Amino acid sequence: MPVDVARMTKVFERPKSLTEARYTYCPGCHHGIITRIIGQTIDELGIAERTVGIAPVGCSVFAYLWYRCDAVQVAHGRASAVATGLKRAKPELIVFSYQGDGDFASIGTAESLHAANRGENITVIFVNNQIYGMTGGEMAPTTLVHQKTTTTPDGRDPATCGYPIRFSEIIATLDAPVYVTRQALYDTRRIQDCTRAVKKAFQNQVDGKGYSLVEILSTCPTNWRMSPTKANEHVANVVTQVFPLGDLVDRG
Amino acid sequence: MAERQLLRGNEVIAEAAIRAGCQCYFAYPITPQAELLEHMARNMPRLGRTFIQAESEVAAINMVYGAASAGVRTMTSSSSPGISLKMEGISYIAGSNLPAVIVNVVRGGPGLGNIAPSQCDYFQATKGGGHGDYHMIVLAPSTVPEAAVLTTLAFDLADLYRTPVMILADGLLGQMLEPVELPDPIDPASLPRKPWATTGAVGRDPNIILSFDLGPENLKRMNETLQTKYREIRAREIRYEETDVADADLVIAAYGSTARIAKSAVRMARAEGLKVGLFRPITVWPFPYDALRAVADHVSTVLTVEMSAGQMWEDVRLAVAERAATPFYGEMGGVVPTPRNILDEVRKHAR
Amino acid sequence: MERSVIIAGFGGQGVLLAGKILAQAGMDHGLEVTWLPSYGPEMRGGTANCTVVLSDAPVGSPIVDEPDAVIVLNRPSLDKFEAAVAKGGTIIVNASLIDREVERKDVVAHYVPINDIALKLGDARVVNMVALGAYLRATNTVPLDAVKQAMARALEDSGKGKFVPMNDKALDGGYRAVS
Amino acid sequence: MPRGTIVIDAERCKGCGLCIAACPQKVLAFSGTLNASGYDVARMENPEACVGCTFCALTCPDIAITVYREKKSA
Repeated sequence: MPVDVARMTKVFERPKSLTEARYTYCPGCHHGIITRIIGQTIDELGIAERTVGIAPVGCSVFAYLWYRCDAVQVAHGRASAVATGLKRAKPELIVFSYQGDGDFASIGTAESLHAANRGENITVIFVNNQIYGMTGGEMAPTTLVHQKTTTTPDGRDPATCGYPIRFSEIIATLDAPVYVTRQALYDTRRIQDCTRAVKKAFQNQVDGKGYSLVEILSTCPTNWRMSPTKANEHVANVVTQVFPLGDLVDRG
Repeated sequence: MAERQLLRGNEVIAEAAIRAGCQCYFAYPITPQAELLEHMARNMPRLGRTFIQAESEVAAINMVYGAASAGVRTMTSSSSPGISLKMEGISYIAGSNLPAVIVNVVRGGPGLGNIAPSQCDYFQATKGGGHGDYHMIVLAPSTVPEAAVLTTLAFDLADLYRTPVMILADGLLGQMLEPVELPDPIDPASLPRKPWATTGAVGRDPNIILSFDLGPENLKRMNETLQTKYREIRAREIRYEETDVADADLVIAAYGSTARIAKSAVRMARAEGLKVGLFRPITVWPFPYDALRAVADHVSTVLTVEMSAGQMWEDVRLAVAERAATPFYGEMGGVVPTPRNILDEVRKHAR
Repeated sequence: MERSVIIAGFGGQGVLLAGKILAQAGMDHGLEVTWLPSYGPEMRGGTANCTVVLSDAPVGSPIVDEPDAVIVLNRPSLDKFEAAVAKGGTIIVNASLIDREVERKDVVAHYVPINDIALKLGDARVVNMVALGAYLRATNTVPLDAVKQAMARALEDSGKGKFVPMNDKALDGGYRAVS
Repeated sequence: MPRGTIVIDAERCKGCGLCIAACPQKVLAFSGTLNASGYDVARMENPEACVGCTFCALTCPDIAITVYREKKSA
C-alpha cells in the first residue's frame, strides 16, 4: 500500500545547489556522498551565487557538472594554485578545490603544501581513496603497505615504493592552516561528522579565517575489487588504522 | 607628454603591465628577469593588487589560470627553463580561452643553459611548446620603449581574443637601460566586462572554464573554435617593420634584440654602398609570411640573423618560398652577434 | 653623432653606476642612449663592464664592436678592451692600478691616477666618478654639469644624498686630471 | 501507519546496497528488478518499519532517495 507523501513532511531531498545531472561515478563510490555534502553546505550557507568550484583531473574531472555554481576545470595537481589565483583576484568569492589523493598529495604536492603554507583563504576537499581510480587502479601516494594495485601487483612494497603519505599531518605542521581534519563516510555517524567538518571548512572561509582542509577517507569499490559495503568495512577496520580520523588543527 | 625616464627593460615590462591594469602577478625568481619580479613585488601590493612569489613556475602559471578565470588582467614572467615548466598551464589557458600575458626573457639553452641573451625559444613560443593544437600571440619587442608599447598591446589582445599572449624578450632587452615614456595608467574598472568569467553565478547560469571534452566530436568543435580565432588573429594582428627595404637587394630578417643590432649593420652596409634593408617581424606568431614574401619578390637575398641555430629561419624560408636566396647567420649559447659580425655576413651575400 | 664607451673594471668599482649616470646625463641632455651591462656570475668578484651609447638619432645596436672610448680601471680590463677601441678613440687608463702603457699608437691614452685622486679626496669608493670626470674632459660627450646633476639625482634617489659633495669633487678631480 | 517513508528514484539508483546496509530498521532490500542502466535497484521491503531517519539518504551516493516523515500530530 503506497503511503501518501503529500500528508508528510519532506525531511531529506537533493540540495538546491546541485544540478539534476547524474554522477559518472561507479556504484557505491563515496564521491557522490561528498558532492551531496558540499551541495548541502552551499545551500545552508547561502553562498551558491558566489562560490567557484575547482574540478581536478581524475574521476571527479566532471565535478563542475554537479553544482549550480561557477566552476573551473584545471590541470592535474594544480587545483590549489588555481584556487589561489581565483581567490586573490576576487576575495569575495568562495573558492573550494576538490582533489583526489594523486592530485593533492602526489603530482600537486608543491601546490597543495604551499597554498596551505600561505594560509590561502580557501577550502580544500581532499578525497583519499588510496588508489588512482580513473586510470585503472594504480598505486596512489596513500596506497596502504602491501595493498595490491595495478602498478603494485604484489602489494605496495615500502622498500621500493615508500609508505602511504599522511599529507594532512604534514599540512598540520604548518603555522597557517586554521582547520585540518580527517573524516570518513563508512557509516551514518561518520557521514554526519564529515558534514559538520565540511560546513566548518566553508564557514571558516566565509568568515575570512583562512585555509581549511578536509581529508575524506573514501572508497573505490571498483578498483579495490570489493562490494560497496565491504569497502566501507575496509575503511572502518583497516584504512583508519593508517589514517586516523579526527581534527589535526583547529584554530577556528 | 609623459616624462622620459631611463629604465631597464625588465622594469619597463613590469611597470607597463601595472599601467595596463594587471591586477594579479605570479612568478618564481629566475635570471635574467629578476628585476621584473622585484618591481612587481615592490609595487603591486602598494596598489592593492596581488603579487605572489609562487613555489614554482608551474604554480605561478596555474595561479594565472585562476586569476584569469576570475576575469582580471593577470601576468607571469620567467626565463627559458621556467617557461618550459609553464607550458602545461599555457596549453590549458589556450584551451580554456583565457586571457593572460606571459613574459619570456629568453636566455641561453637548452637545459640550464646560461643567463646570457638568446633567441633559442622561438620554436617553443611560436610552434606550440605545450601540448595540443594551440597558439599564443607572440610579440617580440626590439627596444625598451617598444617593450612598454607591446606590453600594453599584449593585455589588450589577450582580452580581445581570450588567448595567452607572450612577450618574447631576451636577456639583452631585459637588462639594458633606455629612455622610455611610460604609458598612462588605465583604471582596471574601466575595462570591458568579461561575462564569461567565474565571478559567481548571480542571475545567470553557471560559467564553466574548461579545456576538455571526452567526446571527440565535441572536442573537435572546441578545436575548430580555436582555429577560427587563430584565423582572425592572422588576418588582423600581424605586425612588422621594414627599414630601407624599398631599394634593397639584400634584406636581413631579424626580430627582437638581434633586429636592432642588425639595424646598425644596415647603416654600416649602406655607408659602404650596399643596398641592404631590414625586415623585422614584431608578431612572430602570427608570422608576417605575406609581407616577407612581397619583399622576397624584389630582392635577391633574405639573410636571416638570429641568436639561435635557425628557428625563425624556418618561417622565413616558408615565406620566401624560393623567391630569393635564404642564407642564415646565427649565434648560440648567449653569444650576441655584433653589428660587424652581421656586416661580414651581409658582405658575403650582397652584390 | 653617435658615441660609445665601455667602462670596465673590478666588480665593486662602481663601473655600472658610472655608466648609468653617464647615460642618464646624456638623456637629460637630449640624446638617445642605451646602457647595457655585462652581468651574471662574473659580476661578483670578477670583472664588470657596461657599454653606453649616446646618439642624436635612435640607437641601433646597444653593443658595439669598436667603442669610441674605453675607461679601464684595472689591468685585465685594459688587456681585454685595448684592441677594440676605434681608431682615433680614447682610452682612460687608471694609472694607479695599471702598470703598463697602451701599446696602440692610433688611439689617445690618458693616464690618470684614479685611485690616488680618490684617496686624496678621502674616499676610495669614488674612483668611478673620478674616471667619469676624466672621460668627460677627454671626449666632451656630455657637459660636466649634466653629469653632476644626474649623479646627484641617482645618489639622492637611492638614499645616499650625503655622498653627493664627495662625488661632485671626484668628478671635478678626474676632469682636471686630463689636460 | 509508518512514521516515515522514502521515495527512491529508481533511474538514479545504482544498486550499490549502501542504503540497505545503513537502514537501522531493515526496511530496504534489493528489488530484483533492473533499471534502464541495468542496476538492481533498492526498494522498501518492509515499509511499515520506516521511521524516516534519513540514514539511507545520507549514505546514498547518488541522491536517489527522498525522505518523508509524518507531521507531528497536533
